[in-house]
Amino acid sequence: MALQELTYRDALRQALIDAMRENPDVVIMGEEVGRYGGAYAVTKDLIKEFGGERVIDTPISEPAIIGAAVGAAMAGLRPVAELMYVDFIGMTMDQLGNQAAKIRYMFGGQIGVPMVLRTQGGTGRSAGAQHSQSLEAYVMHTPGLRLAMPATVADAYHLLRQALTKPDPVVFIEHKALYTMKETVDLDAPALPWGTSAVRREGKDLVIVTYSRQLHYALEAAKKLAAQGIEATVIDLRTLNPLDFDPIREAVSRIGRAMVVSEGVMTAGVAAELSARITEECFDYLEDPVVRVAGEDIPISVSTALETGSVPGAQLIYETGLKMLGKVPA
Amino acid sequence: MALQELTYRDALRQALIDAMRENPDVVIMGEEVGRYGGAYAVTKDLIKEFGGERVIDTPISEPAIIGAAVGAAMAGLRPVAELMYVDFIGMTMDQLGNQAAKIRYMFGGQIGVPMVLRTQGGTGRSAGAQHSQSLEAYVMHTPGLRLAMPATVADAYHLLRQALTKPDPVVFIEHKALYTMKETVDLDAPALPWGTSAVRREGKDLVIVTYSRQLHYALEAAKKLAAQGIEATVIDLRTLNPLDFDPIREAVSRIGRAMVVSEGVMTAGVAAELSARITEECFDYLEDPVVRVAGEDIPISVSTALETGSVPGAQLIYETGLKMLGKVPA
Amino acid sequence: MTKPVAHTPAPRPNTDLTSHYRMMLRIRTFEERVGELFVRGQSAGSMLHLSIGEESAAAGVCAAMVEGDTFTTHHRGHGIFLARGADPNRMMAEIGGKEAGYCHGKGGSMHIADMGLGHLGANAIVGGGIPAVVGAGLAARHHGSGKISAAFFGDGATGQGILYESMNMAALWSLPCLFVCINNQYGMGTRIDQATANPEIHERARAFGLVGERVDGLDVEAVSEAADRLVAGVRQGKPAFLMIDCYRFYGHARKDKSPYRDPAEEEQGRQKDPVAFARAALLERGLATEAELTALETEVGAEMDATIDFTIAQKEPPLSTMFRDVYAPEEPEPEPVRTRIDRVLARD
Amino acid sequence: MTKPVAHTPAPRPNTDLTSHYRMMLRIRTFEERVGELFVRGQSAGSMLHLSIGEESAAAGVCAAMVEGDTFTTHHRGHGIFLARGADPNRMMAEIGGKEAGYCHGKGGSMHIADMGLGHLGANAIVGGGIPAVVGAGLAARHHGSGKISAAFFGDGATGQGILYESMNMAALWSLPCLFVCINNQYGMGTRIDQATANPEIHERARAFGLVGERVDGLDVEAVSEAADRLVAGVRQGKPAFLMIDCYRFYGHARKDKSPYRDPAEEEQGRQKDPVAFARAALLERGLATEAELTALETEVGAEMDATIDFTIAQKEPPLSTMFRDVYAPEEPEPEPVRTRIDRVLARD
Ligand SMILES: Cc1ncc(C[n+]2csc(CCOP(=O)(O)OP(=O)(O)O)c2C)c(N)n1
Ligand SMILES: Cc1ncc(C[n+]2csc(CCOP(=O)(O)OP(=O)(O)O)c2C)c(N)n1
Ligand SMILES: [Mg+2]
Ligand SMILES: [Mg+2]
Repeated sequence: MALQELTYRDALRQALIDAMRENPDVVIMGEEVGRYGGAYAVTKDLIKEFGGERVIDTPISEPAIIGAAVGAAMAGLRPVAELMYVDFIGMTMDQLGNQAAKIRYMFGGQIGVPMVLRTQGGTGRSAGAQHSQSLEAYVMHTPGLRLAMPATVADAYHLLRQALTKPDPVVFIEHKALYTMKETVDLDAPALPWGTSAVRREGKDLVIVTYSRQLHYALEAAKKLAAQGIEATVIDLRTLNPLDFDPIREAVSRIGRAMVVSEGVMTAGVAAELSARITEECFDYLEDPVVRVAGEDIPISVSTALETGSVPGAQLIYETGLKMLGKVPA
Repeated sequence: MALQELTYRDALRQALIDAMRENPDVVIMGEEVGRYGGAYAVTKDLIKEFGGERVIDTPISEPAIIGAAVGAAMAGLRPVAELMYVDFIGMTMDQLGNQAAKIRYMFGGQIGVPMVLRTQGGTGRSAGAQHSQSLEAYVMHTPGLRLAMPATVADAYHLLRQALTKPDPVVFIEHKALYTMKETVDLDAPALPWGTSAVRREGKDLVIVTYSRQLHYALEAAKKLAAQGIEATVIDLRTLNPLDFDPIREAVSRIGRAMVVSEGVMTAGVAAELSARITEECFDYLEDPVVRVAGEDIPISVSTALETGSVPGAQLIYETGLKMLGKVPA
Repeated sequence: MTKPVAHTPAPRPNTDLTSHYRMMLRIRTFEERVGELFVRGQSAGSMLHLSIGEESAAAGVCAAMVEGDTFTTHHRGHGIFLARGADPNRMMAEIGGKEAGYCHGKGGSMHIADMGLGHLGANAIVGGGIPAVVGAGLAARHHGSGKISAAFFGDGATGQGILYESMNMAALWSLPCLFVCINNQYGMGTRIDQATANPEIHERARAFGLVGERVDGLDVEAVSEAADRLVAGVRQGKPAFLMIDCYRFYGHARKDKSPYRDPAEEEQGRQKDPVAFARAALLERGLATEAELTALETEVGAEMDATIDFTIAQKEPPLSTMFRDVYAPEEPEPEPVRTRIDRVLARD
Repeated sequence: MTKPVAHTPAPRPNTDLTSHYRMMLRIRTFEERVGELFVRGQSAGSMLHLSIGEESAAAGVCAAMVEGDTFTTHHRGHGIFLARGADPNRMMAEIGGKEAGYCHGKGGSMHIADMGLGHLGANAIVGGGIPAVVGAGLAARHHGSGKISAAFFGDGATGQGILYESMNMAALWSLPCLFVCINNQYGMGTRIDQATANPEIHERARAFGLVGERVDGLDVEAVSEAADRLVAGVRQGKPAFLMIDCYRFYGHARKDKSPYRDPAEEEQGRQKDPVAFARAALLERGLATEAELTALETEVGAEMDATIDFTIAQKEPPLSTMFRDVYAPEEPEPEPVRTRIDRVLARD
């Protein structure tokens, strides 16, 4: 109903609050989620309203945090496990990939693992090689795990709310550079359904498929491209599993040119999947090969110059768009 | 010099023996590598020749095994850490992806981590969802890690020998269904260089790009296709990082049709990378989109029927080849 | 629903040894039949881990648990599941990879589970099932159910850091969690003293703030008494760790002949037979006659024979079930590779 | 090369307190300058973790180590590295993300390392650097070098299972490994008693078969004495764990104002100041005059002031270095995305 200015962070926080008020089985567990209020302040003061039994500060034990969330979900809670940085997923991939993802299947459908793993990734804080990664490809490559990556304030709210109703484990990856982004939203307005992508801009010359922070770079690039007479359609995936492919197929088949943009490293990453898929489904309509704009195949440096240089940004997307349409960047 | 019949297992074992005799700093560490001789008997009796200080039985502590190997490599040893099943890589991805892979870079080139992580993966033993996976995509998506996946007996030997001379961490993934495979080889004959793929069959109609066990299915399928008048070129990647792309570009550009085959699950897997890359580099020569033949996007069952059905085999490759050339499978 | 548990460990009535013996005999006989299923080529694979020699751990601890309590097991968990009330037919069918099994042939021996009996799952990852009981303990506390959650695992799992992370959490939050280490002396071919400098694992639990005890698995009554005592505390939020010493009678899995073990040690290890020990005690104390015990053996033999016939008669799951249960039933199934290929190639 | 270490902990000569004080003062001053670098917007990011309040751990333990010994640290490792001989200019430049830094601006505060000084690396993963010392210990044993390897980490890292896996291995194999837990009472905002039911962490080490001790970090001489004693054992293959109690004077990282801490507690915690304690002892024992100490402070202040000027004068690493050192120098660098895009689009 009411339009309001909200940050991405506060939208996430509101989603947690609303879900917890609605469902007493929702509990949050993770490092510093309670008294500290979350490393990125998403759970700030939640412990005051919901208490320490529902906003559970854990020891620094990522594997067991995820494993405990799995057991809690099986035993009737609706846990939101927080992994402070997606970079730490490496020590949890057994509990996540071998347990959470496979339990329903291995046990012949007897039970699911309705948990949400909230985490954040990406560059932007000069945080170095172990705190700046975009590791969503590991998750996307693991059947059984849903994967949501909100780019907008409204999605931060709605995707998290929806994730908390899903019967299967959802990995929910925020972007550290978006927490302070503000948008004017009406959270009571009808939400896009779970598992659908969104066309964020319509244009006839080029399709850009992306998600998370790169959406904003893509939109910025699209604006600059428009100034050069190139109109781009920009699709925001919102969830990577389920992957809503129909709008992509439709747009690329009509337009004939596609760029996929991901902050994760290029090789064997999300951009590869999108590129392969688009080629498979739209081959006869493609004027050019699908172009991947993705993170360099290197670790991230703490040096800000190198950090920024390691991942796509508006300029690279813009230049690539120009080149795809046969124009030479100035 | 001498031709001999050798199994894949014995070739691996011989590679370890020869490397250990040559370099006293080579040590093996892992679960059951010593007294037991390895879960798949690759290290059988090595402890007798080299002793327990060089063939080190560890507790069941995968994260620390990999972490200790990292430290050992930095401190002057040449460790071969064994991970009994690649399925357990999930608990080691922090030590592997955040430490081993990034140390050279983060430390500004001061030191590398010359370790080999030997493991095995794949289906074929009715071992269920947590002992049958093909998780090489996680490794391929992690810059800094080399990745070798031998399909032949000669490669089992040579790639492992070469891996043990490389300055950077090498993940070496064997296939559990190949251990008993025999071939006649001359290990003294010149080896293919590290980082090169091999054209295992030449044909003018279709290029099949694959690696590890699926090579054998691809060759079997190619034989059946030949009986139908379709001649396939079959390329064995041998190493996925480095990825030797030139022969693929050359063959696909000439032939115009490519199928990529991987046992790993399809979505965001190795097949996606290969498909995207081929499309990028050979777009104008492609008659058809690159076709991905890969593992289903599901966990592996213990039921043998379901297990076999979950991954590609000669029949699926054959049928796909027929369809690509416009023929209908019988 | 919460059956109250006596807090003072009263001497167990004589009948208990009888029921423990019966359960242990059923476990042993079941495991022998698993071996037979393998020999007859009817098992799904050879990754079958028999709990022969460890029956007292299953029978003794599980008797202290009540309906609604939950548990996870390791890969050697047949006996534990039986002792919590499993149907041996559905178990054997699962071990055979058949549709009639507990998990419709998808899980097999190492992934058997039954939510109805509180079995949150066996695990093929050493240590993989341990943290789940922390979560189940949190749920029990949250819902005030009075239920406990028990993790069963082997001595080998004490090498896994996640055990300590889990015990630390359970102690910190005073959760109703029981950690049961079935010390059969070996993790595959590695003897416990080859895996740690101090095999007194219960001391570690104490250092983390849990109750930690060690008991000889030869005597099921001793196991049972310890479990009763610890479970009573666990139910009140005093998490505990129990290490039960026994001996793995046979190889690690079906194909392993344990060449790494000294035959003399094996000989001696097999003397530590909780089933034989209980049987002798029953006779000695006059709780059963030789004839009664023989009759029981015949009865149990017949029950377990039937599991093989049942399993052989069952079907493999049809291929159509392959895409089922990756996600919840209301969600679309993953698209088969074959369908995708056909769509790509049939594009016009 | 192996400097022999006295096995009987002789009372340390008076000069030791002087040199410890000097080192602690250098550490504190350096850390203050790190804070200044941040305030001046010259640091690479805000992930700067100051070791103020913990200087005795660095000075005391590192003094027991000799050339050739190796070590890893956690994210709060500036002091430890200084105490092992680091050049503060190159450290500060690294913290500023500059090319002249120890890691050419790629690593920063949390990934500083120097092979020449045996620093196998700081780590931004809590617990991430611990197992490496097991490997370095294996290497030391293998080469008969007589060297030890020490892992420095915080109390928070005791939540990580890999610590126990690593200690178990070190004890099992009698490796020359030292595990140093700098207990500054907090892991970010979580006090140690909010992270474990039993904060006597050294008891855990004992349960794994290591020598385990706990010492008050207020008194650098006590730390130094304990470290000397433990290191002597470590060098002979008796791995040890040392927990050093201190207090984190300021926030977790540069931006954290510790609102979760009781000001009274902070007030009291900052009384536990190893630098002030040592200074007072020097005066009291007549080992230094006020004038001498003031002169020292001026000298150290100037030394550390220079690190800021040095850092500000340095360049960021050029973009061309971005692809360097992913792999060894003799290997080709990864192909830049831009080059690939151009090749794809410039196809004819
Ligand atoms: C994480 C992991 N590492 C290794 C293995 C291989 N493995 C299976 S069982 C086993 C030994 C386990 O020993 P223990 O925990 O004592 O159980 P037991 O087999 O004796 O019952 C090993 C190493 C595994 N399944 N999972
Ligand atoms: C694996 C991992 N989990 C969480 C974090 C986030 N984090 C950074 S420092 C820290 C607290 C560490 O506390 P402690 O080990 O006591 O070190 P201190 O900061 O007190 O020196 C946390 C939770 C991390 N960097 N790595
Ligand atoms: Mg065992
Ligand atoms: Mg701390």
